[in-house]
Amino acid sequence: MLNFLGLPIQASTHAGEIDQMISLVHWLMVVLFAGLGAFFLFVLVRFRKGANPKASYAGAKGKFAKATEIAVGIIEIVLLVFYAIPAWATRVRQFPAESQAVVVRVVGEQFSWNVHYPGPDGKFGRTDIALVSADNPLGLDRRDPDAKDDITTINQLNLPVDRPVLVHLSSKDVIHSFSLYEMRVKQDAIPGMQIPVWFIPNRIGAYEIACSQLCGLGHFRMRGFITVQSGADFQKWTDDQEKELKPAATTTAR
Amino acid sequence: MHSDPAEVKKSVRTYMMVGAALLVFTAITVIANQLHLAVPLAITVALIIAVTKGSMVAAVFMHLSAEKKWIYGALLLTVVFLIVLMFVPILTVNDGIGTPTRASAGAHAGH
Amino acid sequence: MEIPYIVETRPDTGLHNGKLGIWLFLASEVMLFGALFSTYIILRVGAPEWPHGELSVLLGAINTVILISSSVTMVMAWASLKMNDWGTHRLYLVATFALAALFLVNKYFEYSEHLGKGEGPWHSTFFAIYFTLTGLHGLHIVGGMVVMAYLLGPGAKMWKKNPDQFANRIEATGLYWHFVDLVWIFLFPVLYLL
Amino acid sequence: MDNVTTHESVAHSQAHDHAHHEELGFWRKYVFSVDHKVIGIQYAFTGLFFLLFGFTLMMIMRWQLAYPGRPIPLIGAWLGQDRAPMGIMLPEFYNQLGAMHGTIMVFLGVVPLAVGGFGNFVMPLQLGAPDMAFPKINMVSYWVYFLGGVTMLTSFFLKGGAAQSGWTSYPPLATLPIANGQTMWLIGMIFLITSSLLGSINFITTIVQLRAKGLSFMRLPFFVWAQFVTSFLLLLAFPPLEAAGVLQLMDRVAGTSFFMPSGLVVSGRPLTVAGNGNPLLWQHLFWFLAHPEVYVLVLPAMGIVSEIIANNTRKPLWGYKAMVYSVVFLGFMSFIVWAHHMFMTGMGTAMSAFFQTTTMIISIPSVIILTALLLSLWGASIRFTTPMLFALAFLPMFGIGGLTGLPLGLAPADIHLHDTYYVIGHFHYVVAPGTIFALFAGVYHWFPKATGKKMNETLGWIHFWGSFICINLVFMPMFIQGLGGMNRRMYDGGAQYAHNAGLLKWNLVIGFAAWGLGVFQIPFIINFFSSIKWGKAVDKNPWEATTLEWLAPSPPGHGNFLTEPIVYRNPYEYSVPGAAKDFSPQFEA
Ligand code: HEA
Ligand code: HEA
Ligand code: CUA
Ligand SMILES: [Cu+2]
Repeated sequence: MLNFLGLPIQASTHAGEIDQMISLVHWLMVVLFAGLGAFFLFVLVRFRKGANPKASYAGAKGKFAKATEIAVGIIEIVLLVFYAIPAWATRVRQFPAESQAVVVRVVGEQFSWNVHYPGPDGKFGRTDIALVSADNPLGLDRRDPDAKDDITTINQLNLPVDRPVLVHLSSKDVIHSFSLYEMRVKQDAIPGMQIPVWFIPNRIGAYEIACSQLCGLGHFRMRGFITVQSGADFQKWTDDQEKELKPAATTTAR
Repeated sequence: MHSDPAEVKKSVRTYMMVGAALLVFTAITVIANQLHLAVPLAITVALIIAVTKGSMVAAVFMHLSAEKKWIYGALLLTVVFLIVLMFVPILTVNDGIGTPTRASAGAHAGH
Repeated sequence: MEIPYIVETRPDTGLHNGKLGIWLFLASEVMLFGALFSTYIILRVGAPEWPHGELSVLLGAINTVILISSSVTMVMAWASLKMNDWGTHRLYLVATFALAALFLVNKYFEYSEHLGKGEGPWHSTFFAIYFTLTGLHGLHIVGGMVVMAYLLGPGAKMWKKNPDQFANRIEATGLYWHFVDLVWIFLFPVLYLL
Repeated sequence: MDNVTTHESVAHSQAHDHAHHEELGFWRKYVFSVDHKVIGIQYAFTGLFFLLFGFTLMMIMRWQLAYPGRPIPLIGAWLGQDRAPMGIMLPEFYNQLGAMHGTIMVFLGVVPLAVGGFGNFVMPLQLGAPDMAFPKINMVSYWVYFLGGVTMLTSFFLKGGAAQSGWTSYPPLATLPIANGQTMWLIGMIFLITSSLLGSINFITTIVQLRAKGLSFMRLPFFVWAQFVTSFLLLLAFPPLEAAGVLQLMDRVAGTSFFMPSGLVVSGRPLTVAGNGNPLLWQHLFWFLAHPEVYVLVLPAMGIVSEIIANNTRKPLWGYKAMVYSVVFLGFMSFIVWAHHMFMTGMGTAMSAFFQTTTMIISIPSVIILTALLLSLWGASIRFTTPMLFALAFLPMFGIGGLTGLPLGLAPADIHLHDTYYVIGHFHYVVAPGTIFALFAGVYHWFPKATGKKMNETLGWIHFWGSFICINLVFMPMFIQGLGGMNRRMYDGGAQYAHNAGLLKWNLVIGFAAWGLGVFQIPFIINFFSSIKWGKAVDKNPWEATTLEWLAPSPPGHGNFLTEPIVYRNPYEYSVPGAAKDFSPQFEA
């Protein structure tokens, strides 16, 4: 019943809520369209010139139109007040506490997603645009103590299942849009701003990050990957990254 | 209303007086500015004076004090949308959940 | 059939076509400058700091006085026409034109001083908005001068043939000119003082 | 007043007009004409040309989407190295085509045809006016529009090609130094906006001032009401975009950074601009226009459809007054919904609640207008003429387009749907099988008035059914693709993404349907041109209609009416009980 629309699988806790809204509106639309459509076809046949040579000046009577309009109005109010506005509020107000969540920075650029984990200390290292280079796309200052354990990847986001994720989203150049279709997450990455997004992935698997905002000639291939893994696997991944980092961190410090 | 020469003659005095008043108000704005008021107060004072001056120009020079209802209607509509245009974008920007990424602090204490 | 209500007013609206036309035009101008003021608000609220005292209040105040005076001469040009005083009308219209030119001369000195110091529109958002707003306003002044030049020159012939229509044209020009003055009345405090 | 015009007097007057026009000479008569009818026809021709051109761009794009990376047949070889080397389209060129398709269709195709063409030609006639209030300004509007069109077209041939940041031209993408086309786009837009502003001043003044004797506001044909509201939208919503265009132009040529924040790093290098700008500022100014603009597209279409439905049902419109109030309310509301295009830019609860609510509210007047038109069919005696077929198809097609706007208007649902093909499907249903069909209906309906000839019904019938089937096959699958999560503006149709795998087959269906749609325009083009010469000659009121344009001769001469028209009744007095004929024109006592 819910998936008559062919929506992608649901891989986050709030996906069901969004899908429910989408299907509720579509039911409203289908019923309205079918009802009025049936009326329309009936009228076309019944009142064609051949069947009704003389038109009636007075035309339709009754409260049909008013009833339809009021019904549509009421349903829209219900959808707004009980579904849309509260659902939006949980998206943009009730962010998980940083201590309980996996916090990560994602920075879009033409045409890739730079991912930045704070590492075990939970603190993001300083970044500076003067340090941006081909192998340091984020401009991370590895001399900063907070930066020593920071993990950075390109186009690869690893997340543990069933834990809230808080993404701080921004962009280096133009507007991109961070969209995770299976998670029902989409948020523009706007240069000059850092915008938080959150969700709880609840399905282990591999997914994609799509860029939904036209960002130049490579927009169509600005694709990233998400791996949602068990808590243990995620820990292992983090540890591996840290191990790789240790020697690197000392050499890159200038 | 204004088409009759005698009427027009009478309004000439008004025009001169309004012209003088506008110059006086200009002087007041400049003087107020020299006082270096706190920024929010300065903005309020300057805008009040500007609105007063503007209304005088519109009402007297542009004869808006006695216009036809179609013109009032069109201008009323314009003013409504002008207010929307001036304030809704900034309200939306301020309601945003993002924070500016900028090295220097104190973004909103700017004025 | 001729187009009606070019000169005389339509009884139920009380307007002639040009009057409504010019006011609608001004309505669109209000939205044009409104968008720029809205831009100003957003940029200013979002700016880390906003410069003060970059512009010369004296020059700005002088230009305000010039424009206000030109508004008075403009309305007098119309009023003298209505009182059938052609000579005075011409005088006032020439005065308005001259004041407009003076405004631009003043503006020229202001611009060249800033540009000389490297404070072009690229310098900061403040100068960007300053040049854009005053530049657009300046273009409006130039536009008004072109119309006045026409009414002083070839357009003046109409006074003989159709004095009422000519008076309507002067009135429309006046409305436009007062509007340009009105915009400046807001620009002056917003850019020079605050 | 004598309202009965005999045949002789018509003939006489036309002969007289001819003599009069001959004096004007070719240039003044056909090129720099100040006659609203000539200007209307100029607009209509130019608009139709641009529609065809914009459609052609899209047919080329659909090839790339159906067969990513395969050389474009027929024309691929001509496109040149920097567009399609060896006939294979480059991503830059795809983006140019997309941006220009949107711009051309909206600003150079539909609006000029709907407002400039039909508005200019029909509206003064329906008012019983001799011309527009400001004929010279009317001429200037057309030529400024023409210049805008030329500017847009030449941008394809300049180095770097046309604008490629979407018709929305979001900065910083649009203000980055590359892509000269964007500068041309901005200049072109400034021309187009100026033209629309001049036009709207003219329209409003004409409607307020030049109504015939007895033609009160509540007796205006609905088409005039639609144009009236449309003109206000243009008048008050376009200037902010003009301002925004100037600002973006400053960003591109004067080095300002209105729309560019500090700290941009482009291609690994810090961008040297002053910074401190705000990219969202552009979006606000753009959508402040662009949302009202979508009603500029659809209101004239609704107007046309209402005229044709009243005429071909042979009965008055149901709920005329409610329709008028709705259209006025719609126009008003359209100024305060714009940020529903910006839900994903990080909007908080308060403002998103505001814009969601206004968006839901604005759907109600549309529902009222549509149900009124539907109910008008009850008790009718429907003539299925070609214009009527297109007008009837408008109803369900607009219905689909409008209804699919609702999920987009609910911010949480928009999370999934924003910038997917669902949005493309939504608005194409309103603009293509909706508005474009209404415009076709208008062409068939008023063609006899403009030329004195009727268009061929058989060709019209083929055109209708072919287009109707194809266009649904083009746009219906887009909803499936969008719900499945396929993004718009994808050079390869989204082939990279695993989650699109099952949706790609639709790109083939859409492609073939789009080319089929192209083929079914051929009967229209043939019909259009051949009917000018060989169409069946008709008298001044071939559809037995009631509004004032049918009082004037076909085609109307200079000054339009032979005698001053006087209005005696409401616009759609068909099948009045007790009347001798089944139509009682406004102009007959
Ligand atoms: C003519 C053009 C037009 C019209 C009329 C509309 C009408 C509406 N639009 Fe649409 N819209 C666009 C053109 C239009 N739109 C365009 C061009 C874009 C995308 C721009 C871009 O990003 O490039 C867009 C995008 C767009 C968005 C942004 C989506 C996104 O980017 O994520 C939203 C969101 O709220 C929206 C909502 C609406 C709503 C609620 C209406 C409502 O007004 C609709 C109300 C109508 C109804 C509710 C139908 C009622 C009819 C019936 C019930 C009759 C049924 C009849 C029969 C069965 C016979 N539109
Ligand atoms: C009024 C607006 C309008 C109209 C009518 C159309 C019409 C069509 N559009 Fe367009 N479209 C847009 C506005 C419009 N579009 C916009 C704004 C965008 C977004 C751009 C962006 O991303 O920035 C877009 C994007 C867009 C896309 C998405 C591209 C992408 O995201 O990558 C697609 C894809 O298929 C598409 C297809 C079509 C098709 C097949 C038609 C067909 O329906 C066309 C049918 C046309 C006709 C039937 C005209 C026929 C004309 C004649 C026959 C004239 C005859 C001439 C004489 C007699 C002289 N459009
Ligand atoms: Cu990044 Cu599209
Ligand atoms: Cu919209």
